[in-house]
Amino acid sequence: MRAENYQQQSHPPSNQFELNFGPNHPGIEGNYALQVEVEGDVIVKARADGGYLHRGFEKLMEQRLWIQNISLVPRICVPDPSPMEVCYSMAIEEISGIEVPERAQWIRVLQLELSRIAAHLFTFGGHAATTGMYTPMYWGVADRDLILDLFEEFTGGRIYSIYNLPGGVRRELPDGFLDKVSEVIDYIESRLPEYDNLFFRNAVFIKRAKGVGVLTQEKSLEMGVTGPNLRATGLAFDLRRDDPYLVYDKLDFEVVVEEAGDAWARTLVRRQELLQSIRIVRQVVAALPDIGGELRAPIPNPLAWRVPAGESYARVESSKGELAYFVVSNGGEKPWRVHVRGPSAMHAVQVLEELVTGGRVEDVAQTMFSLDACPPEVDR
Amino acid sequence: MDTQIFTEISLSEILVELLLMPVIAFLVGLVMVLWMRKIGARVQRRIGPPLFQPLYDVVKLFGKKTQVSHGVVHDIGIVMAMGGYIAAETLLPVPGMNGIAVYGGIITLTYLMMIPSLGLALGVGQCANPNGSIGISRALTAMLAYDIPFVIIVFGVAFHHETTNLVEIITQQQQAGIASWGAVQNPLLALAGLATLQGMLGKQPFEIYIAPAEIATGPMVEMSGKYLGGLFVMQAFQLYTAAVLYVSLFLGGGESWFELLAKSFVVVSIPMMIAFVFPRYRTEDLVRLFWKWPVMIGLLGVAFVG
Amino acid sequence: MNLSQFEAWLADIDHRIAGVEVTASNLNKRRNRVDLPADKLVLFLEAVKGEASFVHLSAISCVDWIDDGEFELVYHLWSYELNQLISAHIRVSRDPGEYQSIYDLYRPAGFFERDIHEMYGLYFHGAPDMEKFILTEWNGIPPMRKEFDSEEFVEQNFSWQEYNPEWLKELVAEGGGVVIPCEEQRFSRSVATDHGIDQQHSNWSGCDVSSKLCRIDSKYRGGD
Amino acid sequence: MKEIKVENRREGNILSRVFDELNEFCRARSLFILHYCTGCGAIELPPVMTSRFDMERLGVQPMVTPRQADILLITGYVSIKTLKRVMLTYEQMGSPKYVIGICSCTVNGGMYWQSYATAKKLDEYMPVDLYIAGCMPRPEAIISGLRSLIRNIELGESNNWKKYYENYDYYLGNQQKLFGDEWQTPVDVIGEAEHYGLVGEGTYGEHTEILQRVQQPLKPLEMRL
Repeated sequence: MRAENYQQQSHPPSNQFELNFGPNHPGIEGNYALQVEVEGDVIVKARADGGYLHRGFEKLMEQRLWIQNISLVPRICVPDPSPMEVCYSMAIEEISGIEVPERAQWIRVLQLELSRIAAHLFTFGGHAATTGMYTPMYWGVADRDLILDLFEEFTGGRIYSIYNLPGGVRRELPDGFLDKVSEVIDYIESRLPEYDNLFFRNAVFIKRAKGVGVLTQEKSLEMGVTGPNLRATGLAFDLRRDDPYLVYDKLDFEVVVEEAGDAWARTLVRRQELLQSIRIVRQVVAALPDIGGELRAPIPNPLAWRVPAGESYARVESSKGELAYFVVSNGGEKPWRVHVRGPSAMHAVQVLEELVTGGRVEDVAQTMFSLDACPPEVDR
Repeated sequence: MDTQIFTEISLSEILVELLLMPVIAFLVGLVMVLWMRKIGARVQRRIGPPLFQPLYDVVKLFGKKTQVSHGVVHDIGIVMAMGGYIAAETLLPVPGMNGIAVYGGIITLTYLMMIPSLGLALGVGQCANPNGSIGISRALTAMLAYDIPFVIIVFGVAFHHETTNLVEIITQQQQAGIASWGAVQNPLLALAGLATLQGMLGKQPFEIYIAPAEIATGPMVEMSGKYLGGLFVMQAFQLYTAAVLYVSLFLGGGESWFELLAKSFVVVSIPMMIAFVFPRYRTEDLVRLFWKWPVMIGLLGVAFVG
Repeated sequence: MNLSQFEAWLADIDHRIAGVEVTASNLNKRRNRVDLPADKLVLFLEAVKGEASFVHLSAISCVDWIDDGEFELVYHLWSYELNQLISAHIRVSRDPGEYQSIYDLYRPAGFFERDIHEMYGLYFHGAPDMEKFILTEWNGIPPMRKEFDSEEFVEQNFSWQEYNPEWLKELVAEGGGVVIPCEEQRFSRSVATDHGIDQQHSNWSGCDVSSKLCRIDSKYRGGD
Repeated sequence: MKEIKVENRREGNILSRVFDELNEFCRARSLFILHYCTGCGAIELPPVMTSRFDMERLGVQPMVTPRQADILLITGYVSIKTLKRVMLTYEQMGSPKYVIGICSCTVNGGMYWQSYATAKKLDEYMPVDLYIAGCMPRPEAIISGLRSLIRNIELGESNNWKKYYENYDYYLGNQQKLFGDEWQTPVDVIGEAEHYGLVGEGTYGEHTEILQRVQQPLKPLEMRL
């Protein structure tokens, strides 16, 4: 054989093989894939593979009217859809200079926080299920359903509420709704000790979660991690407090911080944020009856509305992290460009790849769920 | 007494028993599967499956049209997994039927109970699915982990009763009521036995080799149709075998079927109640745990065996 | 650096880096807009990261200004110390469609640049990974470019479910039902031209809308 | 209850007919759902599965790999990238298998009808047994959908999986249109159809010819030590 025809064949060692986590895999959140190379039990290389949930949202939004897109945006993050429509509305309001009436702002806060509680309850269940404990998932999803019932009552949709308009909210709260909210909130709070006993004080779970997927504060700043994952590394940063939108600056709540930065710390942050959200909802429920006024600022005929030319960057703290909409208008009937900065775009791709590498096969799913990655945000 | 047992049984009776014992074991095992799923449902605050669900599952799986086989060894593996337990049933004395228990004894039974795991390893190895390979290597590691305390316990019990004959062990326990039960005589061994039972059934926190979220149910990943049905049958046998063996070793077996079944269901409830409120350990934690506590307790128990 | 120092720093930046222009600044709303020539971006980012503590790259957005033949790249930067946002706008020519990566300054850029590359076809030199991520099964032109008509693609490649039950046929025969041919559906259909935004505007001005709505209405009423 | 059609039952002696009845009875009551969240409708599946609606009451439970599953739930839109994987999964499932299209997007593209990235009519690529429309359908709707599937199976009316074998050429043609002519899956559908006696008029055709031309035989996995 001539030298130039010789092709070197590399044989990886026999204990090294490829493993596909996803897209059809119970250890993956949603429809997402992670191709890992495993050496024994240790992962030497990981590569995220997205796009399974790609619908071309940004293209679709350029083809539809400003108002039509309100029903489109919640679909970008399914477990926590409310921040999407609020954020999109905020971006339009900023461009067109609409002042949102105060009552609408309080109602939006109520919606956002209920959605956050629902999303966190969902995440616990998923995280517990990746370590083999299914009971928290069964409990969490069932309790989350009570909040979905609330959503159904006041917005009409269980998951996708489509309740916001640029300029305010669509409808007044139903009669006696606030009492129901407090009832559900009280119930969920009374359930928390049971979750603690089952899940957060479970010795086996603590043993599994501690030290898994450690993000240092330095690294998370470098890689653009936001939200609960950033707070779990010891940096007290919350858009609700530090870049306040709506009426969050009038509300009393704490920014929860944990130091360790591992899966356990991230879960603990979410657990405590649940309490903070309950606290905020209580304040809103107490304050809402005294706040009167309009539900929405007057906007032009939405079917022929030309939002003035301009751009804005609206940010909201969703349950996953910093959610941002960059909206550009050229004065037309349809948005010229809407860029969705999903929080998971950061921690579900680069961060996940990095955290998983060097870890163990059994911790892949746990790492992903503890980061609370939401693939549709990545794919859009 | 020994000679009496040997002489009284005719060949035809033995043949009937050999046929009947696995069938009964299978049916009781199915009820145990249902029991397990019902307990899980109650813990998770829901209703759970209907009464005949395990039977529906098995019949449906065997009735699937396409049966994807990955080769002869794959077939043999499943047969071994089921056959190991079927053979084990004939060595487990139940009220009115001793099968061939008097000839086999507890040592043979211990060996037979390892065969299913080995059979599974053979069958899964043929599938060439990395998830399955990881799963089966974990399963074998787990087997290694719980078999050491298991052997110690078996040794301790045999030492206590001075025989390896299960029929003899049961008869000795039944002679003086509860006071002569293994659980009263050797509480430490019984305790270690409970931990081993959990591992043997592969329930959380020792569920590492199934682990749906990690390796997509490990050994079962490539099983379809009758292969999965075989594994469902195996699970029913497994629950029955483990529970009845525990009852025979520590709770005096059963003088009547009612007694035996009542005891077995109580025994099998314990690991199930634990299973639904715990996550799973990692492999190395599992091995460490099994070689530490059950082994230590078991050895202590052996030391106190009088 | 505190807020007043930042204000001074921002006022001074156009003297230090030629071409940088602070076009809008609202410290109370925490939004600042900066326009700069494309070749000064890295210089500006280094300054803004090193001197003014803007360590968080929130996003890189790409806007396709097809009529100008340019891509606008917007770098959104956030400072955890000042709680201020800077949006740095640059324009890159659409034609060769290439620019340089800022991955070595901001690691999140890796994701955004990869995304922009597959959605717009704008290549970033020096980026660690320009492979496809989302559109691995896509062979056409980058879909987010304005000249790509998504609807035309859909019409060519997919077919629609027929739904024409008997009761609907009867209704239509009587003159009822809402029958709007696809090309007349106003709110979703964009007129297919090269990039026919203008035509779209002229076609669908306000008065046109009402007349069309009326027509649909009359069709409704026809059924009674 | 509807009368059970006789021609649906396999002919033969009484014993085999009784056996078939039993088989169908059990099959209707034990359905394993493939745990694959293809789209956003999947968010309503956890409530269906868990404590509040508890689909285990119907004998339906999630399974993690296609080999073990009977039902393929397409929960919402399928992007083209997902559709490829869905096809692979569908072909790996053991028959009889059932496909349920949840959400409006599986019927006609739903609100993503303009999107370049999602497939519009699921029925073109695989035979669908049941649609549950809605965006997204409530858990109650999913449960009632499952119930009607159960009824159909019991009556022997849900035999759409046979269509895939009998009209393989049609389905393959649509797949090739979307994925290109090089498209092939590791499952030898024609071989299976021949083996199980399900060859129909539409099994062979121009598209299967293309497939046979471009198909590269699967190699056995390399064993390394």
